[in-house]
Amino acid sequence: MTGMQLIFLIAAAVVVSSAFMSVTSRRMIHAALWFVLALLGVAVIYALLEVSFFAVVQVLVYVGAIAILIIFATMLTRRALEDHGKQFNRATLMTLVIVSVIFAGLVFSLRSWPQLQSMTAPLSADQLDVGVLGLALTAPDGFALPFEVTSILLLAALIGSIYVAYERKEKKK
Amino acid sequence: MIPLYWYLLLAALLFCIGLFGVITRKNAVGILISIELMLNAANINLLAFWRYLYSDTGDLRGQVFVIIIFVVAAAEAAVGLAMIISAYRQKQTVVANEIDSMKG
Amino acid sequence: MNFIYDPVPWVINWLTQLLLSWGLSENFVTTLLYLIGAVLICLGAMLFTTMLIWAERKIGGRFQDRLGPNRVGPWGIFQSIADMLKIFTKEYINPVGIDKIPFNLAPVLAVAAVLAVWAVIPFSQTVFGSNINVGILYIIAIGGLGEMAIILAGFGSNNKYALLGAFRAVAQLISYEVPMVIVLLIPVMFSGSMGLNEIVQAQTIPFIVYAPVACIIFFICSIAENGRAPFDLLEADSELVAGYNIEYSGLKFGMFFVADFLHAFTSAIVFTTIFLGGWQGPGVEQIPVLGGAYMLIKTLLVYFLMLAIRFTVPRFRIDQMMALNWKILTPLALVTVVVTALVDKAIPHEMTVIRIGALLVVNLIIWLLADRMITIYRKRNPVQVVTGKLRPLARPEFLSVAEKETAQ
Amino acid sequence: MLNEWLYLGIFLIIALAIPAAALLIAGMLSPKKPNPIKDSTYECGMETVGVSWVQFKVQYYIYGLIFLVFDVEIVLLYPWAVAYNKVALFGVIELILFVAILASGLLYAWRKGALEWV
Repeated sequence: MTGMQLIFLIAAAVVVSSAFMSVTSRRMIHAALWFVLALLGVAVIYALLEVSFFAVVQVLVYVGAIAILIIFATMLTRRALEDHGKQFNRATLMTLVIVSVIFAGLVFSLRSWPQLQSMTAPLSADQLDVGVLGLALTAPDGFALPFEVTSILLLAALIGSIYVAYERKEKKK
Repeated sequence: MIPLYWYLLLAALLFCIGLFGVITRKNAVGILISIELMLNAANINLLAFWRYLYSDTGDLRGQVFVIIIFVVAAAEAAVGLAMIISAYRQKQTVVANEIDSMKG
Repeated sequence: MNFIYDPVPWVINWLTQLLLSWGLSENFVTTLLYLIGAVLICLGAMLFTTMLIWAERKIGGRFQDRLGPNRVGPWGIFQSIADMLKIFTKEYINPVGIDKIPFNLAPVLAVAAVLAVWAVIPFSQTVFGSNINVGILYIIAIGGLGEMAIILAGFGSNNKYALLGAFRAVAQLISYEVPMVIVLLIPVMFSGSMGLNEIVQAQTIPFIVYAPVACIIFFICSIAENGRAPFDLLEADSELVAGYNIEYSGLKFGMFFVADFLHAFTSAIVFTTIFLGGWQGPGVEQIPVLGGAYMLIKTLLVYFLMLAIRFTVPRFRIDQMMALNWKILTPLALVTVVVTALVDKAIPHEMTVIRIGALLVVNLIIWLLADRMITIYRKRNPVQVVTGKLRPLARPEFLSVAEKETAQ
Repeated sequence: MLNEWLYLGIFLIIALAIPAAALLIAGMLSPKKPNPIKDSTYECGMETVGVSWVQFKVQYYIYGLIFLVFDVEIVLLYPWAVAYNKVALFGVIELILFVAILASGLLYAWRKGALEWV
């Protein structure tokens, strides 16, 4: 076993266990904190894949923004369902069975796939360059359109969620 | 070096955990967290495939896809949480089953 | 390689040879050297903080017409060491209802999030830590971990004020991250890389010359990220008791204290690296160790400026602070990035003088326009001044003329 | 690149370990004499009232929301900024379009009054 494999295994164990904790813990804020740990583990996985840009963006966007937003929302809605009452549906056992079947199916279908064992060499300096991605994102025959569309998507999300969440002052008076 | 299927197994496991959460959680915020976990599993898969099978070809679709998933995850979190907060303010509940004002 | 001109790589080289001659494998030696380097930098930064605390208190004292620490040792130089010894023996109070793990993790994470920035800083041409190609984003991302530490502290303490303080702090930090991230696009554009090494190497002329407005915005944002005056609302004593660290005692509180002081210095280093050219200066090509000295001098200057601002400017109100960020800095940053990108694209890079001149003029225009717009806005919506009865002053001769007129 | 990440990982672990070790040492040196008054939640000397989980105003969420959207969008611009010296004028025009869309979101939030603290 090489050092890299060891790091992968540790990171994977952290990701899986904290993801499990985050879907099962009773208090929502704990779930959110476990979620953060899982995200950090995923960032380590990205770093092992040598996609540094995504590793950092994972921390920046998920931990720095999405997780904080989730914690804010938890704080705003925390009177309901906190520490009392059942946190889960009745179908827990049933779901466990279904999910295990899906996992087994995934593993089974993967087993027959020829490229399963494929290995890869370390990336060259050219492939590590984030600028290549930038060029591809702005080239008209590349991904310029999806790139602009993402900004429209975010604009829609911003306007929509401000419209939904913002307290209308007139209504209150 | 790490073989490709390690990443795939991890992603599959993460996806299944997320799926479990989505189905069993009552709290809408919890459901959202679970969905984010599933999106992360998809991201791991996309990047692993790109890295192992496409990084030599100069094909960047894998990375671009991941970027778009990041954006979608952010948008989803923003809108989803805003709706949860709004529903909470009107109904004092975050239980997904009880938020049913769209029902006829 | 000469020891006097470039000591650190010389030592590293010597150590590597020594360890390899012991028959250790190459990977192991690399890891071991990384470990030694990391321990040295972290310990050095932590110990340096004690000096920083002393310096800051002393300088702050002078700014405010006091003496500052002056009892322990000459000029009170051992004051913070005495403080450190004292705080080491103070009791940890664990209030009722705390959430153990978050409560204890928060101070550790707060320090770690600041220390981690030092991993990517190039100290001189040959002495640098990790040269990852996403250095700038890494620094911002690590800031996100600091926010997480604050949330953990606020939520773990089981205290209303701590939680309120934590949320205010996080709201402030995330808000000021936005113009910061926008403005950092400009150094990346000029140097064509996100790695801090490449950014410093590209600054034969420091970026402050190319992009003064961006530089000012970044400076303001880094002060706000430190939570220093005038942005010290997170510990506004009169409103929030003491902010998110209210329930902490002993060294756990000390850790937040250390993180605060170290953060100020760290942001001075980051500012120096990104906008002032880091180790660049005359003669660094021949004598690389000079680079470290230049870096230190520039950083101390920036740090002194931050202190000067801290000890002279009064605190913002929270709505003013948010308005400054969202209504002034963010639009200004967006405009600056767009205009800089356009102008820089239009002028070929060989014509250095014209390029600098054009960028300077453009920046000046942006600045004046912004100033003009704010002035017009203020004229239309004058600030409502709340006046009360004038209280007697100890030394009335210091009243300004205008105040005297209103007093009469 | 992996070596750089290795150094970063080691550095992060050390950066976590040093403050943790300091806290542990101080924990051994310090006295431990808890009593109920000392351990009660601090509330300016008053008796603690209610749970610590006060309700927050929605404004925190709104700021978080605007921050999230801006953060994601700007981070996407970083690959573009790295490639800035290689992109044609078209790329800059694309940037302007991108920023304009972003700015219109900010303008909406501004007009809506979502940027006001009170």
